[in-house]
Amino acid sequence: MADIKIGAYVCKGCGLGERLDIAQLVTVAKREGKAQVAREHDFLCNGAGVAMIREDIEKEGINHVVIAACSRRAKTDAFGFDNVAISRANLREGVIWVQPDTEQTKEITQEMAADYVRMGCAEAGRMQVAVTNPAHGSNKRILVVGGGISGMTSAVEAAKAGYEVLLVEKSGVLGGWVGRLYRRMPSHEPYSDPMETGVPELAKAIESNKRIKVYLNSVISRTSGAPGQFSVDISKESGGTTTENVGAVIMASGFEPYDLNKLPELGGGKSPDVVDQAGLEALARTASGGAIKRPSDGKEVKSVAFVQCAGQRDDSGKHLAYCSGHCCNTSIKQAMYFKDANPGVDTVVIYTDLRTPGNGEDFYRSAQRKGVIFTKGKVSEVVPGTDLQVKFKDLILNEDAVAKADLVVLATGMVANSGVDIDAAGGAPNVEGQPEAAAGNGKQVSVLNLTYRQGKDLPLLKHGFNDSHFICFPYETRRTGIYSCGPVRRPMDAQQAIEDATGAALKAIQAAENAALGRAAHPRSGDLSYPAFRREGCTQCKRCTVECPFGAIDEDEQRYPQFNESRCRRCGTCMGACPVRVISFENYSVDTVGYQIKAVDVPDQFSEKPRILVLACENDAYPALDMAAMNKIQYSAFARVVPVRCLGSVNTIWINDALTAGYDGVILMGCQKGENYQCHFVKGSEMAHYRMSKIDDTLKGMSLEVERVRTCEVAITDIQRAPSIINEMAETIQKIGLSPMKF
Amino acid sequence: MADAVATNETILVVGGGISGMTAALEAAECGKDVVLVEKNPSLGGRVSQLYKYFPKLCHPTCGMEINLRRIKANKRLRVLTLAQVEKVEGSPGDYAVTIKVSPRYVNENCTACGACAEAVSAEIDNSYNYNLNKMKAAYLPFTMAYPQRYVLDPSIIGTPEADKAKAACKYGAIDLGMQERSLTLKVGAIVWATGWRPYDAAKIQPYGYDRFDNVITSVEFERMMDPFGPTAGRLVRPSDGKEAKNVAFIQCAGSRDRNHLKHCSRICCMASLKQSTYVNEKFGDQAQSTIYYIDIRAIDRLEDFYQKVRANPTVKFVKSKVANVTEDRATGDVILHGVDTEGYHRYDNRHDLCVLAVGMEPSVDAHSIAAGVHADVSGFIDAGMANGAIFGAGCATNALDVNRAVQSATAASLRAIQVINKVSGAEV
Amino acid sequence: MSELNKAMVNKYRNDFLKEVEANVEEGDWVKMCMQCGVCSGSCPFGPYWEHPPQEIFMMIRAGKRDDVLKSESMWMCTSCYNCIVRCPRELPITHIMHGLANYAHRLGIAPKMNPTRRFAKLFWKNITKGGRVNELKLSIGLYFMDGFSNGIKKGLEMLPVGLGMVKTGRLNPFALLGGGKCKGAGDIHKMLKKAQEIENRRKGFAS
Amino acid sequence: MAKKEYSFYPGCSSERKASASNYMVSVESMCKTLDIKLNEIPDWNCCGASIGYAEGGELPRHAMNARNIALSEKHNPGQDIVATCAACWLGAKETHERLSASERLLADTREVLKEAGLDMDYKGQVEIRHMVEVLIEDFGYDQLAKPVVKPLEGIKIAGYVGCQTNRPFGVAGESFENPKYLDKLTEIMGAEPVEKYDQKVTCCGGALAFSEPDKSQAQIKKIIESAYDFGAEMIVTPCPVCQMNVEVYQDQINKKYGTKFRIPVTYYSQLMAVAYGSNAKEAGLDGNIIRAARLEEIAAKPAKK
Repeated sequence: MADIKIGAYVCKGCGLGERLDIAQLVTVAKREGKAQVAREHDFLCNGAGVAMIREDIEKEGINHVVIAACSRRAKTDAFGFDNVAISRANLREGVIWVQPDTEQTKEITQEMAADYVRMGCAEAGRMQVAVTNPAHGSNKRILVVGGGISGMTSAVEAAKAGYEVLLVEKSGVLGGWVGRLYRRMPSHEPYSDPMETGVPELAKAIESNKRIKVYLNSVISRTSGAPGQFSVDISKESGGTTTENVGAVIMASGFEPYDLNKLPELGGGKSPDVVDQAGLEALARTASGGAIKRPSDGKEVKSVAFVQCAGQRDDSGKHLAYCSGHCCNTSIKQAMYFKDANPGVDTVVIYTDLRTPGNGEDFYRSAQRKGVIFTKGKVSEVVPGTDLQVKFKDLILNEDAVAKADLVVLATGMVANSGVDIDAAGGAPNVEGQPEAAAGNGKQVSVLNLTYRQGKDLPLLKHGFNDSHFICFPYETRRTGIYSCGPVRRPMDAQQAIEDATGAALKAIQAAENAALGRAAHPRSGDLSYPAFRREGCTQCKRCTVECPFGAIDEDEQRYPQFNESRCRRCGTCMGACPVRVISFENYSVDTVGYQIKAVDVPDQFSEKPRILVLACENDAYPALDMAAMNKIQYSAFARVVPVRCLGSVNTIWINDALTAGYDGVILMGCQKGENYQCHFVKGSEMAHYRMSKIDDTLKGMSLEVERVRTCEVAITDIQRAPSIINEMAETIQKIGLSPMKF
Repeated sequence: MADAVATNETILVVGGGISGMTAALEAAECGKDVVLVEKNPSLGGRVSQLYKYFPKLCHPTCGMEINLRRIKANKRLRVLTLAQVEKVEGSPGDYAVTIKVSPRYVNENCTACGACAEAVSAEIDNSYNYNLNKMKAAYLPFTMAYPQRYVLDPSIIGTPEADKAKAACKYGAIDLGMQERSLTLKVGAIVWATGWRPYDAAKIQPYGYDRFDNVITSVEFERMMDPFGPTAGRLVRPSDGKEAKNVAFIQCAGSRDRNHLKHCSRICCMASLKQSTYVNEKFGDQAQSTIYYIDIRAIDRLEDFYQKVRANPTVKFVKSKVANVTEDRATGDVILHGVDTEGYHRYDNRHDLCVLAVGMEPSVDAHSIAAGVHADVSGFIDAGMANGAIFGAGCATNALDVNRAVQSATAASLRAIQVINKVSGAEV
Repeated sequence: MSELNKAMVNKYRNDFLKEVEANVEEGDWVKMCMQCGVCSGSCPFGPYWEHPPQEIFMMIRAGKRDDVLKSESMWMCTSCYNCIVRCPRELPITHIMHGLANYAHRLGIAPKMNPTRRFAKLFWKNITKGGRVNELKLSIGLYFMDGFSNGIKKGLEMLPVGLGMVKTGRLNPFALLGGGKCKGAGDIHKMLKKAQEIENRRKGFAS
Repeated sequence: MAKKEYSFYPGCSSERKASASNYMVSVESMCKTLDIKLNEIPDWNCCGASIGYAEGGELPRHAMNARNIALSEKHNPGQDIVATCAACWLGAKETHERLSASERLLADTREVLKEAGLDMDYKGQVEIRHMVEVLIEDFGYDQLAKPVVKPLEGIKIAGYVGCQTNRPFGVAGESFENPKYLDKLTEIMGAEPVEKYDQKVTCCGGALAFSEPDKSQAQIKKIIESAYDFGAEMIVTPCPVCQMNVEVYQDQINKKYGTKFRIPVTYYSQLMAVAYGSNAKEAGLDGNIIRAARLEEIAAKPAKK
């Protein structure tokens, strides 16, 4: 890229003009910031101000712009210039709004502002305009793994949007579990009767769809590459492997019912007349609207008992701890099979909490109208025999009771086909805590066979499901370009699976589209920067490959990191991890931050003016400080705040630099870590805390007090706490005195 | 944003809550042109009024910050606030949508410096806080409001108050001459994400929301936890400002009730479980929460959270639909009357505060959207039916939690894209 | 056990719910209860109910025929309709309680000495005789329900009330000789006989 | 004001020398002022009341009410049926509603009515209304305020609505838990309603006051106590059973609980009659066992306008 021409623009609006010596700041930008052009303006964000900057970009060839005005979170419309590197010196939220307007404080406030101008120039000087990563692929085919209702839906919906789809199903037919149902729950008003599954029609539509290529009796034996350039081996049961290239992957590998035989106390495996919900569907299909006959003796079923939460919501640790969500509605539907065929059949549903959210309530009422009996009770035992005895505690009448039935249906739960647990299989530390052993039916076969350094399948969230950890972002995935949907991600019914599969199709399409443009995926969507490393400097320590939260980095034949830029989320955790600092992004590097730290003017120890470096996560801590400013909550004028992409990107060299430069304190503000982590990059905050736990030795080595460095979790709502953390540090420094490291 | 130009390859997203923001962003990040209209002065919707999410107890504003950053960074996505859809005409791939834009009286020049608010003395109900307190008539709806631009309340227009505001603004940002205007957008597909509103608690007469100060709604309770909210983050009783340590939560307040909402609102059980942790957050072991329920509906891994709260000794569960609430005139305490149906135990329980877990109803009756849009009897969009190229998203279609609302919005976004790609003949 | 009761036991065997649905006023609503308990909590006489309505509905489903029909509970209903207006499932609970009481009474297994049952009986006799209430006879009948001596005692207790009513012209001491009569009393008797007939036919009460 | 005509169902308690005869007297005076003509249903019979269920059962109960409706439709065609007694109103309205809801029940009832030759007279096309509804809906508070010549100044009155005029049907626009119409009527008559009175809709025990006196009187005690607590000096009600139960047992309650209750319990129509200028007798005040002294004073005064 051409030589760097910095233009620095200092705004006088919003009281900056009244509070600060703008002329001095302009001089600082020129003299110290090495800005070719430095100007002030009364009202930088309005038409005239912006025009002034544009003119410099066009006429003066300014390619690096420093906006010394308000926070980088404000006025983004006005200051969004294309193809120039932009740095924002936060004089409003960062200085005048957090400092008292008094004569005594005028000097330190001005120093604060001047430092931010220096820092802005320093950052701009080290930045490059990000250009898309050269290694991107542009394949936009979508691979869908699993031919159940979820996979079929994803395939059809993606094709509808004009995309080519490969649909891989391990069995010989499309349809999955829903395909084996007699009917499914109603999806629209009046929500009163079971409805057709629609699977045959869907299967036909797929077979006749020229955009969808179906592989039956096939599994994925290898997946390598990255969004826009995945390469997958599809192996047929009969032998023979085809290699296909795709742009994104949807994992819709579904579930298995929890093994009935694990519930002998409920008659599971003890009597042919004790079936699970899948078993009942089979009986219903055979009867197809007629009287349902029981397995043991083909006798027409006259009474049936449904046992809810069989092996679910289990607190003994023996079975599934969670609720599969659909089972109440499913039992209601199945009870209707009997009632609709013959109202005389006695049907009782024994439950502890009946869970029919949303319009399921109508379905519940409809079943009652049809005469299905609901009993709130806890079943302790099912005694096999010609008429089975269901022993339960009636929780309403508060007594032990027995229900006799010709057939007993156990509502067992869903177990995800999520492949191998890569965390249990050893790999990156599992931030979710160890998954419980009981989850699953034991067998673990990889679904995707990823060739990734960090394991063969998607990381699991909980109970063996690979759902997103984020409430706002259900499609957030830790393997870029690979999205899971349907019951493999979370227990759900067919209707939800269809909705989920459609959403997953969008995300897959989006990932392929972004990959083709070399852009980052969520949360830094659109970011064109990408990590690069100096091969000659690399010591092959593998920290980056191990610590990358997204499994983006593999190792090449010579054991050097291989970045797979299209898998990267640009969090910089690798940059923070690198002990030899060879990893950087064009617009975010060890230098862009390092030089800001060095740019700050550190007064000598007699001036009584400490300096506190605050490295704040740009997603939570930095906005919190911004909002503190909007509420005019003040904090120490000695603080210098630098936003970072993620605390994970903080390289300890920055701390060393700061301390050796004579800073008196350093604060790292990151997101909550641990089980309910808030870090948008999963492990960034956790890694930072881990790394900083080792800083104490460094401090001791420099004979500095450990209190001078503090790492804390700050939420975006800590609008009052964040400033107080800074002030506490200021007080600490008062107590322990200034750093001796000032020269 | 000024008048948005749109074509039949543009997607219109109606509603700027988390569902609408998601639908708009997902489409725009697929390279589509999107116009997002929101009737309020800022984006965010209901979730921006929540203190925490269940079950992680994380803060909604955290995800909102990310979504706002995505919006700021995306030039294909344009946002219209104070804008309401008045008429939808046309057919898939070719809709003409009439939008009414109400005057904000503040233009793009606004720097959110706050001078106007300081100058104005008139106050209005703070709707962001469910009118639990007042705010200046020149205001930024909340600290994270986007667009980050002040609003003048119509009530002061034409009064000296408005002139004060204008005089205080150095940047010519205040334009008292702004008029309501109507614009017509040509769009190819529409995502309808107008969300929900809390059921009117006063209609649930036995609980006396309209008669007793210390009976409040779950949404109001959320606002009380905000340090910058109506009670400055203190859990206190409206009647006397006394700390509310002993809190009752009444489930199905309006939901699962043929006299009110016939559907189950899905989120209320989890919301109350979550809110019981607020009481602990404020008062530790001093806290006492009692949850009166019919069925606790904590599905999938939300069950873990339910079990965690169950294990909390300061939280009691009573299986009962509370019959009625009375007030102890002397103390202002609320007394809940009813029967614990697990074994028939009568109770007349005294509490400091009673929180009604109010149900969800659609904030726009889907019957009024446009011809050809199927609505169910509750006014939700019946997404199980074909609705042309108008796709329901989030709580406009059903009572959903945030996670499911966002899934639904993402799905709706793809359905809209399918229409647009047909129009543009895009082959990949 | 009364003949009718025997008949019904045989007819419905172990399915008490079906029996209730067929024979009890509004009985087919019982299955719609979701056990929220709002009715039980709303009853002004709630504390005196051995089994509150929602529990009774559960007992019916559980086939506890005798426990329900022989219970005093339904006889505690004051017809205040609180339960009806609050029920989220719109069950006509008041009428179901009346229906159960009436059914138990017809089967002859309702609690013999229950005062409300006896008063109700007296009341019906009183109004059907002439077509209108004869308040004096009604109250006197009421006092002597438990025999002469108790009647005197109760009568004396109630004397001030009675006298007050008489003094203010709200009780007619001469009503013993008549009063509370419709011209169409005869028609009414015929009607009631017919109504009884039809109900028996409908509900399969052999009588 | 044009004369308004209704088919009138007075009910047993309103008969001469019956427990609510004074209600009847005051209603007549009130109607005179409002120019309401009440055409009594010839030979009406008892509604069976709520307690009729036990012996009577379903069909007989409906038959009793159907007869009244049939008689009304026969003799007072096209006129709404108006009842002053809560139980009568409820009984008739319930039957009317059920018969229009169930073909079968209607057929059975006709078969029964045939015995009285009334089967063809039952059309079920009348509205069945309580006097209070007539006042509120056909006149409205403003109209009702006009004829006031003796405002009931300074009397604090608790409006006790009770059950059966309130549930399950109630008065349009009023809530089951906190109906306000009695307060409004009280107010426009110039008296001071005790709006916060919190036992407005508490059950007095109804017919069970006879069979379960102790339980009922416990209820009645609550009703009266709260009226006193809120400083009421009088209770007003729209229901004969409520009126009687709350008024006549006060001495017994005092004995039982050591209370000193002595609070007059009047009908809304008595307030209105007095406010409209009737004398004590015309307002049926002589029918109150616990004399409504304040009302009598006002009734004795000359009219203001």
